[in-house]
Amino acid sequence: MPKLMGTVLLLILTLPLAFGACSSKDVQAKKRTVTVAGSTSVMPFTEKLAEHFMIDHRDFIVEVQGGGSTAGIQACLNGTVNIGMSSRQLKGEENILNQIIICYDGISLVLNPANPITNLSLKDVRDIFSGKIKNWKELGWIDRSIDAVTREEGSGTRGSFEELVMTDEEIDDGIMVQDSNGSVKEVVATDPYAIGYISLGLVDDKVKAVIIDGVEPSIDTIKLGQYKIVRPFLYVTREGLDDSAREFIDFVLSAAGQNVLKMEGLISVHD
Amino acid sequence: MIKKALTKEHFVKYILTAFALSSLLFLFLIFIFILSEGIPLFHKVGLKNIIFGFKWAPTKGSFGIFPMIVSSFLVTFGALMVGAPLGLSCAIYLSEYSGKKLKLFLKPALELLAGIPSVVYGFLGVIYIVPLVRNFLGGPGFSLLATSIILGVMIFPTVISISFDALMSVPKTYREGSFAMGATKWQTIYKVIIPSARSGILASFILGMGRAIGETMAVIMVAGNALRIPTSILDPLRTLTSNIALELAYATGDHRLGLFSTGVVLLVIIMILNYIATFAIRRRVLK
Amino acid sequence: MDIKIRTEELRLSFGKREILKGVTVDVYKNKITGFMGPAGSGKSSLISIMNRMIDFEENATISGRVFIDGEDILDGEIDEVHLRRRVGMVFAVPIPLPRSIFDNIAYGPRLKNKNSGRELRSLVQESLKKAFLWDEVKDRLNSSALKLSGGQQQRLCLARTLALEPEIILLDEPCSGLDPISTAKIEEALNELKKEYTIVLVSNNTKQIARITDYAAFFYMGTLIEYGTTEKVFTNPSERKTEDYIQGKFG
Amino acid sequence: MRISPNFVDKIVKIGLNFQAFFTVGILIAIVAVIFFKGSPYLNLEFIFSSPEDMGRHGGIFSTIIGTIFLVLLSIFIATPLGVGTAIFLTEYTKESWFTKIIRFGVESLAGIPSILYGLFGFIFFVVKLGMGWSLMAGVLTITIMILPTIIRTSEEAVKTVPRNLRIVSYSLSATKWETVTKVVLPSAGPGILTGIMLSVGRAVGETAAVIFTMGSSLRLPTSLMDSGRTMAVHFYILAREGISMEKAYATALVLVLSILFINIIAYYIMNKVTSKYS
Repeated sequence: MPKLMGTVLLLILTLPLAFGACSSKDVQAKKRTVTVAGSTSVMPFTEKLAEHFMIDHRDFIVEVQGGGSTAGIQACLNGTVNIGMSSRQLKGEENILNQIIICYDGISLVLNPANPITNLSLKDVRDIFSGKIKNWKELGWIDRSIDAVTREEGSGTRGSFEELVMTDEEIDDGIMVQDSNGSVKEVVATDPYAIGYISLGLVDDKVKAVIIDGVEPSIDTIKLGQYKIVRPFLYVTREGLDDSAREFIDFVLSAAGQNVLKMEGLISVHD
Repeated sequence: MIKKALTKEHFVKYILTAFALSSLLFLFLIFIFILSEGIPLFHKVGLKNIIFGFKWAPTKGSFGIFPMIVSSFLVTFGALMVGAPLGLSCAIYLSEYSGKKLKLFLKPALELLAGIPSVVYGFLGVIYIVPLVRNFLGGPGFSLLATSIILGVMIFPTVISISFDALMSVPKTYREGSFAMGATKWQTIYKVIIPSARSGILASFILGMGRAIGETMAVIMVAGNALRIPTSILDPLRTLTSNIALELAYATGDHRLGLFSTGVVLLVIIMILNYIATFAIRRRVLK
Repeated sequence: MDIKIRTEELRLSFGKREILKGVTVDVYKNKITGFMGPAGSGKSSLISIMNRMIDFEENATISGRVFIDGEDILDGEIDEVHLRRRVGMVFAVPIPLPRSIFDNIAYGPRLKNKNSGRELRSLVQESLKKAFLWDEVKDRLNSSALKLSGGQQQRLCLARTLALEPEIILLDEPCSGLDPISTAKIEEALNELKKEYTIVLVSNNTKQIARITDYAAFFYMGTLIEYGTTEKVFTNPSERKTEDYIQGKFG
Repeated sequence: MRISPNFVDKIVKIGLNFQAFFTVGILIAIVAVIFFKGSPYLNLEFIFSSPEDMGRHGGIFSTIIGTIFLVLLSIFIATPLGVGTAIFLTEYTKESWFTKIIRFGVESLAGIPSILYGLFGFIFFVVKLGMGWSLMAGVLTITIMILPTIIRTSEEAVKTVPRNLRIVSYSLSATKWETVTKVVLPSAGPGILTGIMLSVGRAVGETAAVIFTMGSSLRLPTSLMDSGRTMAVHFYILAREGISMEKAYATALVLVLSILFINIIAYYIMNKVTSKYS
């Protein structure tokens, strides 16, 4: 026991040295690292891209993290990461960054599959989220309050939703808030009376995409310019991007990379 | 004779003093950094507009967190309503009615339950409690009620274990004296045992409150996080803690400062609660 | 005769309570000196000053001087840890450390970095023999010291003190909790030990003082009432109080 | 009509019985649900393969490693600090304004909710010290968070060591430090260990303080500056984003089993040490 204590004490005193040694990046000099962080909407697709990229580029490590568009942009601005992911336009001083549109994504209103409603007007949606319509009865279904779900302040998806759908109206305070596409989807998937909005690429059979003003949200309708709730997915970079990161971005913009995004239900920049 | 040459002892004492001071240093750092990030906004927007403001739209310049302060107290109160009576009666049963074996089994079992991560409680809340509330009582299910139930269950182990200790520490002679005067078991418990264990039981409630008001992730999962003060127990709500956790990752500029202001308010509430708790516990020691 | 310990006008108080009111006494080398007196006479406090164990009592204030081999041990510059190696102590209640018999005895030597196997083992063996305990425990040196009987534990404590290789041994009512047989064994050991060590025995068992000490001192209410050879104190005390005490009229 | 006290007594007993079993039943149900829902998906492959596709497939290996790194390093720093503080408070000082201030500090730290630790760790370690989301930021934050638990349990344990043992040690010419290391700490060991185990449990289950300091990268952390994901964070993300309920239950089961395992180890060591010399 005394010896143990002594050892522990000694180690504690030498710990700062150990931290110093371990933290130097040259430990992983053999691997080329690309760090990417930002929008949780873009993150799953970047993960997919990274997986595919690393199959052919075995000496690469692509680290992908969420955090949200704003955090990603900030991380890129102060050099914490190589690439920031954003699902909204840059604003103000953020514009000094280079932006690369990697694809387009629709935002789809989603309902629980048990909900018989398939069609809503853009105004209906606006009224639901501004708190003017509170009951499904007003939309021709049963007498039951609407459990609307929005995203939290600062989310890129929310930003685009406010801009493209709400326009001048504000989202009502009584509406539930979730902090990622996944959790919005999860609420809608489990609550028959819920309505939310998520990235079109993430819509699957757990939820039902709503036809807006007669237009079904799909890649085709977006390409034809019929479905209007669309926003770009951006990668942002600083001046003096390092080669590893550039190689990754080149892959994303290549036919192979764009194909990966198409498979995931997004709209290629080449279309 | 050899004179003092205890340099090693001195060295040890300095090191240990430094270790002891590290706790103060950490507390100091926590206060400084949360306050220094949180206070500027109070100057800029005004204390009143933050603490008594109703509108939280940080990207549009509104930083009112009054609904969240109210909601934090509501869920804490709700958790106590669920956890305190059930936990206390469980403690009474275990200390006064159960056999030795159950008592022996109890402590480790409670420790295990106290150790289950809060996210697991939150998850089970989403899977079982939220649909139950939605289907039988209405509303979205993500609600004050569901949150209170989950937090109530989470504070069970704390309430049971500490009030159990308090009840067990009531001297045997009190019980015997009461029985000797012809009181029934319940009369003894009600009139003698509970009053003498009162401050310990109170401490268990306060510690439970502390856990409930500080809980974050489980609350985010079941509370629905709406920004309005709930008008019924079936309405969703957002607490101070969940406000921070929901938006921290995304926030920059004033938005981030707003979250630190939320943190400052939470810190102040917690410190007051702590003070009350130490006061209650100290009184128990004095008795 | 050499004086080993001398106290001069030694005063001690705990807060406002005076325990020793100016005690001047000499302890001779290679003799057993007995300190006797009723409870509260200050005799135990007196010996706990002699190896500075008094330092661990809260709010004790001491004045006066205590010399060991002519050097003042109350001097703030003195290394009290080194002092305690020279002045060993056995307490009223046997307090074995929660470890094996061997490790108990070896505790002190190991602190002096006496770690080498053979030297340490022979020191432990020798100490146990001197305390008349060796024969009883030689086959179970690695078993817990807490399993020994009370009398054995006290001799273990004596052996543990001897293993420090001290010059002086202070015993604070070492036999107060023991049966007559165990007491006899300890007394037997002390008789042998005085050849090598200076021994101070605190006891309120006057018969024990009479049996084994060479010098005897009687304390009452923090004052030294009488001091002389044991024979003189017991057969022809010069103070009335001493006589009363010896005859068991109070105490 | 007056109701007889004996009748009330019986009703109360039945009521308490019912409530107690209800309460204990809920707690057992929680463990049971996780066990039965999680065990079909829990196997060696789940433990030893890393998550793929955000955790939809594969196992949780990298998050187990992330958890172990985080917990071990935090304990490694917090234990000497915490035990040292406890030793300082009990052995090296008398009660004074100084110890009162330190105790106040410890109590205050203990009461701070984990989200505020997250907030602090985020602004201090991640942002101001520029560590980014990293294992190191997580470790330092968790260290501060578990420190009060270790201090308080160690102090309790050290206080139970009888004063006599210290006195004997001093009388045998031990210095204070020798007495602390050779007598006090071994005797207080089991109690200290229990506190450490409690802290391990808390660190394993922590989410709020970890997610904002260590981040949530699924890759295996290879240096202290790497981000990583712990099991609890992984579980939170799996469950919350509805990525995979099966994996979520299985991860929850692993979490609960680890807590159980930690508790069992604590009891085992405690019994072994206490029974050796008593």
